[in-house]
Order: sequence, then structure tokens, then C-alpha cells
Amino acid sequence: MSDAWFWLLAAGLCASAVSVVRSRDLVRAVLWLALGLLLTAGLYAYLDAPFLAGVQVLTYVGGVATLMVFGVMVTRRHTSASAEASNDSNAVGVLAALGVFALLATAILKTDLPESSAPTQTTAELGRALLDTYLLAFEAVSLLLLAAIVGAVVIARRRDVETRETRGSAALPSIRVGRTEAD
Amino acid sequence: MTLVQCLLLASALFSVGVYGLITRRQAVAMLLSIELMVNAANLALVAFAKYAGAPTQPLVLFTLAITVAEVAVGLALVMLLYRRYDDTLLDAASETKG
Amino acid sequence: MNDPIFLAALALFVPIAAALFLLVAAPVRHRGAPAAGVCVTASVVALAAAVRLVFVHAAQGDARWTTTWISAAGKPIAEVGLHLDGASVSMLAVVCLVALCVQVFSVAYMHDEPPRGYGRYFSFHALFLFSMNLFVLAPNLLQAFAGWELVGLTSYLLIGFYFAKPSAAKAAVKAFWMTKLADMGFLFGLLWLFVATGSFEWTTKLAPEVAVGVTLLFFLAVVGKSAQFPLHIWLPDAMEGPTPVSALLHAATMVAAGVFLVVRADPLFAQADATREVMLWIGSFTAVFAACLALVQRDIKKVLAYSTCSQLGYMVAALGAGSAFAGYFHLGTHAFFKALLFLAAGSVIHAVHSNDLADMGGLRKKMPLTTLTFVIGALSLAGIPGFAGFFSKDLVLATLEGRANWIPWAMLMGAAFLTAFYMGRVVCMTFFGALSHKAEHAHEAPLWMSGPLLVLAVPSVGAGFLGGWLAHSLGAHYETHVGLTPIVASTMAIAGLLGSIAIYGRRRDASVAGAIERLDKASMVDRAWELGYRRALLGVSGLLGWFDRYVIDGLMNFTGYTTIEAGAAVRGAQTGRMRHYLVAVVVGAVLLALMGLL
Amino acid sequence: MNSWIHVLSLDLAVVAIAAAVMLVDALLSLRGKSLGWLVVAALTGVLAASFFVDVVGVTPHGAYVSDAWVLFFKRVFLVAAILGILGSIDWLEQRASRRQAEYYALVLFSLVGMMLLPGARDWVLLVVAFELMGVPLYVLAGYAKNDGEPDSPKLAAEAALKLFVTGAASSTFTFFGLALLVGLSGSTMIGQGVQPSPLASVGLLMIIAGFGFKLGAVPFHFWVPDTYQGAPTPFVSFLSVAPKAGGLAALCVILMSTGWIGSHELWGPAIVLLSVASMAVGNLFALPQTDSRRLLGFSGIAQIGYVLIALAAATEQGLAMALFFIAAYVFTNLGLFLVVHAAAENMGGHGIAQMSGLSRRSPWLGGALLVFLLSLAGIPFVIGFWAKLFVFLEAYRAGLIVPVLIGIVLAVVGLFYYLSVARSTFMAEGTSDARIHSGLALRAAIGICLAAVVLFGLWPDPLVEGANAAARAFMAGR
Repeated sequence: MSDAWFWLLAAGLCASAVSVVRSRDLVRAVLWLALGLLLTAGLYAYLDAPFLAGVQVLTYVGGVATLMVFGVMVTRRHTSASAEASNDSNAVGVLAALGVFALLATAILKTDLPESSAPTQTTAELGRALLDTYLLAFEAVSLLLLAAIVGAVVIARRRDVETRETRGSAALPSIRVGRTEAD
Repeated sequence: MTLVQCLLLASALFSVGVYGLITRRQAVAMLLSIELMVNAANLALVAFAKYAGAPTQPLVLFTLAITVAEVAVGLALVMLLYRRYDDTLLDAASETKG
Repeated sequence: MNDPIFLAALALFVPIAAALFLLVAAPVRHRGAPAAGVCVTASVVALAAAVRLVFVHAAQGDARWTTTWISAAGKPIAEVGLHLDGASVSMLAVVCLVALCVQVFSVAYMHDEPPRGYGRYFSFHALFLFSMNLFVLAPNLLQAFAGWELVGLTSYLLIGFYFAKPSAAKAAVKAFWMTKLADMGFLFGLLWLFVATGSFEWTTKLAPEVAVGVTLLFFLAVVGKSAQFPLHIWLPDAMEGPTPVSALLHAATMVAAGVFLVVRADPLFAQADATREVMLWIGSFTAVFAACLALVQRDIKKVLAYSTCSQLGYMVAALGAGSAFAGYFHLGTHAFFKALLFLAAGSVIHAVHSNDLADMGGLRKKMPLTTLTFVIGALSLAGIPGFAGFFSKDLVLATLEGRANWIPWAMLMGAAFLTAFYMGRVVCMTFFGALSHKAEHAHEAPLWMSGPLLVLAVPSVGAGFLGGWLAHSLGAHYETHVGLTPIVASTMAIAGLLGSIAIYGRRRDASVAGAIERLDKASMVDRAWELGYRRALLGVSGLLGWFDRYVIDGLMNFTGYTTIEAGAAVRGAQTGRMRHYLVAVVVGAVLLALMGLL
Repeated sequence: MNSWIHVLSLDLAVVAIAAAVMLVDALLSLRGKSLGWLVVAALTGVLAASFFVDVVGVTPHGAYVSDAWVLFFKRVFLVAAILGILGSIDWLEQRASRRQAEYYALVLFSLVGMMLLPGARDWVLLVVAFELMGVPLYVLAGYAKNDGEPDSPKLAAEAALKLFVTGAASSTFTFFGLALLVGLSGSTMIGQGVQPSPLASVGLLMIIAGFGFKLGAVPFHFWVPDTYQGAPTPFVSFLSVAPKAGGLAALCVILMSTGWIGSHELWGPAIVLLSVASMAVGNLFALPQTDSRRLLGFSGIAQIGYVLIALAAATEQGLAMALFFIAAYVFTNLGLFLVVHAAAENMGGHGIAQMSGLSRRSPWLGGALLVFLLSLAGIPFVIGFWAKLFVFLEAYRAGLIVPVLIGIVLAVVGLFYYLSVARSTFMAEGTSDARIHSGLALRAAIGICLAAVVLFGLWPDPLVEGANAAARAFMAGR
């Protein structure tokens, strides 16, 4: 593949990233993010990481879909969703972003970056690394995902009867039963 | 293409994410910005693997997994926010301060 | 019972055992009277042990017992233990005696307190005695620092005892702040000392600049604790506490801790001439300054408070002049007569229910015993020959005599005059003259209160004769001599006393006043007094008082106020908005990362 | 079994307990407090085992190195978890009885993450462990989502979100810094193959920034008081100590193992800056607080400043004293929050004014509160005195004189607000004289903390020795 591909992907990626953060409509922002992630997958492929490209696409299909559901849910119900960035924080944001970029760019340009022609890891090597070199971390990540699932369920669960009638329920008067919790 | 250009691209993406992180008031949009920033880090990792021969590709998988876990919990919390405040604007929840 | 270590441990641990017992046994504490019994009993035991220890020490000499407190890699960093030498043994006895007298006095004085408060008061007292003894017996600076801090904390509790009174709460906070501010010097000096020498010992050889730095930092702590200019302002405010507390803390023990620290760390201070010079001047100045302020106070306790500052100034000046013994001697005699004065004042306050000198007068007839003891204390403080205060004050002045720079000597002489003057004023206004309205129903204090007064009156008269013995046990040289200083000093004291009687006696007592008036007519004394006293001296005192209240005190209050205000002002930064928090995270990360580029 | 599995025996035991908790809940659905007590018993067993089991060793590829250093931290984490859970049992049973198992499981997951941190020598493991420690905390912070107090469900959501948002944002910085550092060094082993360069420095400092969030160091501290206020107080007692110890462990591993200890001039000033800022902001912001949890939040920020000063010394002794400080802090702050919880449950709120008269209603709680406050303030004969003294001493010895001076001055400010809390609990009159009753578990937890604070205050030597041994092992084996 030629450099042109890289520039094409990079330009698209930047454009979609800017659209993600600028778009007022949440659903659109999510769609822009999806595009951006797909373009990143393209870049991975360009950078000799086909397996990662695949994982990127697969993972984010699920993730982005969930985000989209949320976006739709939130924007449909609420007018306030369109209340977006005001101008003052806009200036702060631009400044901060420029600051971060300037910092990173300076550091990158000032550094003698290593150049190596060592071949990148193949998918098989990647798999071996995961289950050998990084075995501990791999197990820890599985614990992390388990914890996240348990946690997400605990937080998102709508109805769990809290107070026991036998004990101090009078002291705990107002369990807020919101509209969404009534069902 | 060189490593420098890839890293600059990653930095640019990261900065855009920073912009979003600061300016977006929607909780979900803030999550999107975080996704962008992690994506930028991953891009840098892949670029290092390609041009510097660093064994960074496995790390991408780990950051992906971690982000998934974070976003899962984050979405649950946003849902909680929505239920308590009828809104997903982050500024809605600013009762504790001072 | 002849093991000095055992006796010292007894004096140290019986009070803390009593304090802990009172802490745990809430029912005993809440009933009040039993708590007082426990506390007083503990103090009696401690005093007995301390007195026995004095004799054992005289026979057996110095002793020391330590154990490793903290070690690093098998090497002890710090030790804890008991250090018994002339200074600590005699100080222990003084502290225990005064504490016991104050506690016994309190039994009656605090009688109107509700039982819970009564019990709490005595548990604080037991804790205080422990803290003070821990400090006095410290074998190294680290333990001394621990005791020092505990003393500060307990004094906070005791000053703030009348917590319901906002002024008392404020005074406690202020006392605590000022001393804490100064304590930073102690801590910082301690760190410096340890880093420089690797030990916390009292007798470490130091490089000259380290010696000056470290001792100056220690002296900062002394300035705070011993109420020297300009950190003296907490002491008069601390008079909000119960009067026996003032007697204990602000006369005999806590404020003396600063002086004792210097006595103890004399080997360190001896290596720093610059520090001693500073001490000499600050001490002398405080002696005069505080004496001037004592002159114009209307509150009997405040007179005594400023007088304490002034006398501590003497001690500090003596230490600055290089005579640890002179300072220590004055510390000892002062402990007795100032405790006596405070307790006698407490007895008066108890009788007339007021601190104001204007409410008193003519109490001589109603309270003969109190009058007698107060006058003894006053004469001792004034330095009238024969009383304890004379010998120690004379020694302080004698150490300064003949120095190339005579100004400190002259200042202290002036202060001696002023001391006698304001004590005469207090005595006249309180005990002589016409009976005031409030004093009509006054009556002599019960035995619980007058007993301690009598006990304390004995050393207030006679402690001066112990100088030779004390000097011997401290390894110093002491002899009474007749020379310029004693003559000038006694002249000053007598002149001051007579002067005040001349001025304040006449207004109260018709017969004396008449006699003085006749005397005045025959001479020009009256005119001279009018000009010298009312115009000049009172004017200066008033000016100093203004300066004290509005400039120094104001400055200190301002510092505290600004700190709190700063806290309130920055509160707004915690907006509660997540966006702002994120900005902080980003900016912080960028700034940190920027350090990598620079 | 492989020959190295014993290295992780304690961690695996905790994982097993977590699994058992969820299984027991699913199969037996225990009610009441029994599950909590079982977890406490099991963890106590693990803690006891840590004194007998040989855990010294290295896992394949050197990803995890276990020695006295790791053991010290593991014990600290275990103690914090045991006490934190002990303090939560009563609250959970009353307020969230249907979510008990998840609570314990999440605490245990977080605990596993913490326990993996100090031994991790591989960037991947370190970051994963850090997240494993952090993600359950986000959830737990929102655990009062249905709590009884009128505003607490809202505050719970806010507390959890603030923790999450700050944490997730910080993580992105860590990831990016990690990408740079690992990419440049060509190895995921911490400290291997790094050639000093501007980009590597920036990467390292970005990682530090990301980890500074968990420590609650300024300017990553904003979540601290807000989260403390909204999260369930028994959990805050755990949150306020254990993750901070974890963050400290991670920070030490990063800073001291980077192989460029000579680069102290790079990270030293950064840490000093964080430290001074934390001391200043924590102490100043704490002054006007009226809510005890917020006050303690800011006080915790200040305390982290003291720890960082010792860390910035970058000496073995300094490291040891930082460890001692954090261990002292675990007992003190955990106990303090539990006392605040016990008081608030009975006195109608967490306001400092609402605590007035506590000592009268429960002399025991009042006394414990006073001891903990004195410890934080650094008054002699409670553990905090030594902690502060040692930290300042080592920092001074390393030449950080000005930061130490600032620290000492600010510690006096700290004294002011600690004592004002003590004053309102001890001296002010309360509205009621009724006795306060708190559950057995809560009392036990407070009692243990109190005993530790007092005993180690009188005799700090064992803890100092432990910290010294840990630091020695770490510096030798890093």
C-alpha cells in the first residue's frame, strides 16, 4: 500500500474525530465515532496489524451499538440534550487541546525515534504472548471484566428491594421510586 | 510513512479527545471522547510495533479490554444519573461542592 | 525505695495511670469528687516519690535509664527513658509540689462546677502532670519534644475548660496557635539537629553555624512557650481559664518549660553565642515591656500574667548571659511565689466574684490569711531582701553586672522597680483602703484553699536559701555577696513598693493618705510623682499597651484570620462541576509532562 | 502445579473467596450478616497465612516479583479490606441487604488488583492491576443509590460519576504515556531498555499523572471530597486508604524501577510539586468545611502530600518512611471514617455541628475520634506523630528543606481543623443525651484501629522495622 492510503485514512480519521466532539446530536456523534474506529482499523491493517484491525471492528460493533442506544434514548426524551458546549468552555477546550498537542508534538520532534526493521508479531505470536508472557495480566483482565459486569449489573439493576420491614424501615422513608423504576 | 507521522496523528487524535472531554456536557459524549483518546493511544502502540519493532501489539488488546470494562461501568453509571436526575448532563450532578 | 529510677518512674507513671483510670472509668469521672480524690492521691504519690528522689539523688548522684524506642536496621534511632540529674530532679519536685497545691486548691475552688466538668477537670490535671514530668525527665530532645507537645495539648484543654464561654474557647485556640507556631521551630530544629548529627542527645558537639541555627529554632519554641516578646500575647488571653489553671500553667510549670528546655540544652546553647545574644536582648526587653503593661491592667489576673512574662524575661536574659543556673534558680523560686500569687488571687476572685481590681479593696480585714500569703508572694516577687525572689533575681542581675554592654542590666533594674511598683499597686487596691461594694460579703477561703497558700508561702520565703544546695547539685557555683547589684536591686524594689503605696495607698486609707498628704506638702515629691508617674510612666505604658493590643496582637490575629479566610476564599474552586475537574486533570497532566521537556 | 504458583497464593486465595462469595450468594442466598462475617473470617485467614506461606519468588518472564516489599503491602491491603468490610457489615445489612454479595465480591476484586500492584514489574500487569483495583471502586462509590436519606441517592450517583469520570480520564493519560514509553523502550518490562529522551520523559510523567488520580494528589484531587460525601461512609473508610496505598505502591514501582533512578532529577521535582500542592490545597480547603466527610477528604489530600515528600527523597529510608506513613494512615483514617459513620447513623448527619455532644452520648466513640484526630494531627504517642516526624526527617535528610518547612507550617493549619472537630464533639452540647448504639462489627473494626493507632504510637518499632525491611528488599531487588 502506498502513502496515499495513509494520508487518506489519517485525514478521514481526523475529520471524524473532530465531528465526534463537535456534533451536537448524540446519535450523529456516535456514528462519527464508529466511522473513526473503522478508519483506525484500516490504519491498523496498513500498519501490518490485521488481527488487531479485526478485533477493533468486532469489539466496537458491540460497544458502539450500545452507545448508540444510549444516545437515542437520551436525545429522544430530552430537550436539554441539545444544550451543548458553551463558548467559554469552548475556548478552554481549544487551548487545552492545543496545549496537549504542542507538548506531544514537541516531544516527538525533539526525540530521536528508534527505527527498526524487525518484523511485527504475527497473530500466532500474539496469541502465544497473551497466554505466556502476559498470562498473569490476561487472567487479571478476565477478573476485571467479571468485576465490571457484576458492577454494571449492580448499578443498573432497577429494582432491588432494599429495606427490610423488620428493621428501621420507618427511619428510611423516601426510597425514590422514579418514573423509570416503577415498572 | 514514518513513525513520527503516525505519532503526530495519534497526538492529534488525543488532543481532539481532550477537547471533547473538556467541552462536552453530555455524559455519553464524554464517554465517546474517552474512546477517542484510548484509540489514539492504541494507534501509537500499533505504530511503534510497525516501525520500532516494539512488542506493543498485545498491549492494544489489553487497553481495549480495559476500556470495555470502564465503559460498561460508565454506561451503568450514566443510566443511574439519568434515573436520578432525569438527565444525562454532567453538570446536573454538581450538588457536592465547596 | 532507694532506687532513683523506680522513684522517678513512680512520679511519672502514677499520674498517667490516674488519668487513664479516669478516662476509662466514666462513672468515677462523672461523679466528680472521687475523680478529684484519685487525681490528688496520684499527685501526692508523685510528690512523695519526687521528694524522696531529691534525697536519694543527693546521696547517689546522677542516674539514667533508657531503652530503645525506635530502631532502624538494629541501630537505635531514638531512646526513651529517664534522665536524673540536679536540674531534672529538683524540677520534678517543684512541678509535683506546685501541681499538688493547685489541685488541692481546685478541690474547693471548682466546687460549683457540675460533677461531670469537675471530674474532667481533674483528669486533665493528672494528664498534665504526666506530660510535664515526661518533659522534665527526658533523656533526649525527642522525648522532650513529645512531652512538650503533650504539655501544649493539655494546656489547650485546660485553658479551654470553660468552653461554653466563647472568650475562653477563643483564648484556648489562640494559646494553642501561638505556641504551635513556635513549636514549628522546635520540630524544625530537631530535624536539623538529627540530620546534622544523627542523634537527639542534649550534649552534641555541633558545627558553629548548625549550633546557631538549631538553637535559634529551639529558642523560637521557647519564645512561644515562655511567652516572650513578640509571641507573649497569648498569655494574658489565657487568663480566661480557671484561676488554678493559670497558677499551674502560666506561672509555675508550662511557661517554665521553655526556660527549662534551654537549661537542659545548655550544652547546645553554649556553642551558639549569637543565639545567647538574641536571648539576652529579647529577655531584657520582655522584662521591661511586660512590666510596663502590668502597670495599667485592671484585671488582677492580667497583672499577674504580664508579671509572669516579665519574670520569664529575667530568666531568658540570664540564660542569654550564659548562666543556666541563674535562670534555673529564678525559675524555681518564681514557680513558688507566682503559684502562690495566682492561688491567692483565685481566693480573692472566689470571694468577690470578680477579676476587676476596682471591685476589690479592704479585703485585709475579711481575708487575713489570704492577705498575708498574697503579701508574702508580692514581696518575694518584688525582690525585697530576705524573700526567695530577692536571691534569684539578684543572681540574675549579678550575672549581667559588669558586662561590656550595661543596657540589659539597666533594663532589668528598671523592671525590678516596676515589678515592685505594680505589685504594691495590686496589694493596695485589693487588700487595703475602703471596703468595696462587692467585697462586703467576702469571707476567708475554706481550708482546702488556704492550706495550699500556706504551703506555698513557705518556699516563697525560704527557697532563696536553697541556692547553694541547688548550685551544688547542678555543678554551678553560688554564693551570696554584697556588691553593687544587690544594693541597687533592693533599693529599686523598696523604692517601687514605697512609690506605689504613696500613690495607691492614699486613695483608699484615710489615715495613711492623710499622713502622705502632709509629707507631700512638705516636699515637692507630689509634683515629681505627678509628672514622672502620671504623665510619663503611665503614658508610656498606655502607648505600649496600645501597641501590644493593636499591632502585635492584631498582626497575629490577622495571620490566623487570613489563613481561615484564604480557606474560605479558595472554596469556590471546588465547583462541583465535573467539567472543571476534568480541566484540572488535563492541565495538571500537561504541566507535569511539560516538566519532562524542560 | 508450577513451581511459582506459591508466589501468588495469597492473591489466588482472595480470588477464590470472591468466587465463593458469589457462589454462596447464588446457591444459599444467605441473609443477615453471616456472609460478611464469613468474608472477614476468610480474609483474616489469608492475612494469617501471609505470615507462614512462603511467597518469595518470581513468575515466568519476571512479570511479578514477590518479596518482603510485596508482603508488606499485601498485609496492608488485607488489613484495610478486613477492617473496611467489618465496618460495612451493619450498614449493608440495613441499607442494601440484597446487594451484599456483590459488595463483598467487588471489594475483593479491588483487593486482588491492589495486591498485584506492588509486585508487578511488567507494564501490562501493572496497568491491568491498577484498573482491576479501580473499576470496582467506581461501582462501590455509587452503592448508596437507594439509600434512605432524602438526597443520598442523588449524591451517590454524583459520587460514583465523579470518581469514574476523573478515573477514566486519568486512565487515558496513563495509556498514552504507556504507549510512548513502552514503544520507545521496546519492552513491556518496567525500566528495561529506556533511553532517556524527551518523549520518554513525557510518557513517564503522563503515567504518573494518571496514577496521581488514585492518590488524590493535587490537581487530580477534585473528586475526593465530593465522592467521600456521596459514597457510603463505611466504603469511604476503605476508599480513603487502600487505593491510596495501592497508588503509592504503583508509583514506587514506576519511579524506582524505571531503571533510571539517576533520572531522579526528572521525577523528583514533579513529585515535590505534587506534594507541596497537595499539602497546601488539602489543608487550606479543609479549613472552611462543615461536613466531616469533606473535611476528611481534604485532610486526606494533605496527608498524601506528606507521603509524597518522603517518596521524593528517593532514598531507601525515605521509601521506608513513606510506607510507614501509609500504614499508619490506613489505621487512622479508616478508623476515623468508621467513627464518623457510627456517629452519623445516630446523630442525624455527617455535619461537624451535628457531631456535637458525641463524647457524652458515647464516650467510647468520642475517645476513639479524638485519638484518630490527634494521630492525623501528629500529636505524640499516637502513630501519626511518628509518621509525620519520620517523613519530615527523611525528606529533610534528602535535602528537601523548603518543602519540609512548608509541610511543617501547613501541619499547624491542619491541627487547627482537626482540633475544631474534636472540640465540637467533646465540648459542645448536643441536642440529645441518648446513648449511641452501633453494631458489633463496626465496634470491632473501630476497636482494632484504635488499638493499632495507640499501640504502634507507643511502640512504633515493629512497624518501622517492617517498613524498613520492605524498602530494603525493594531497593535491592528493583
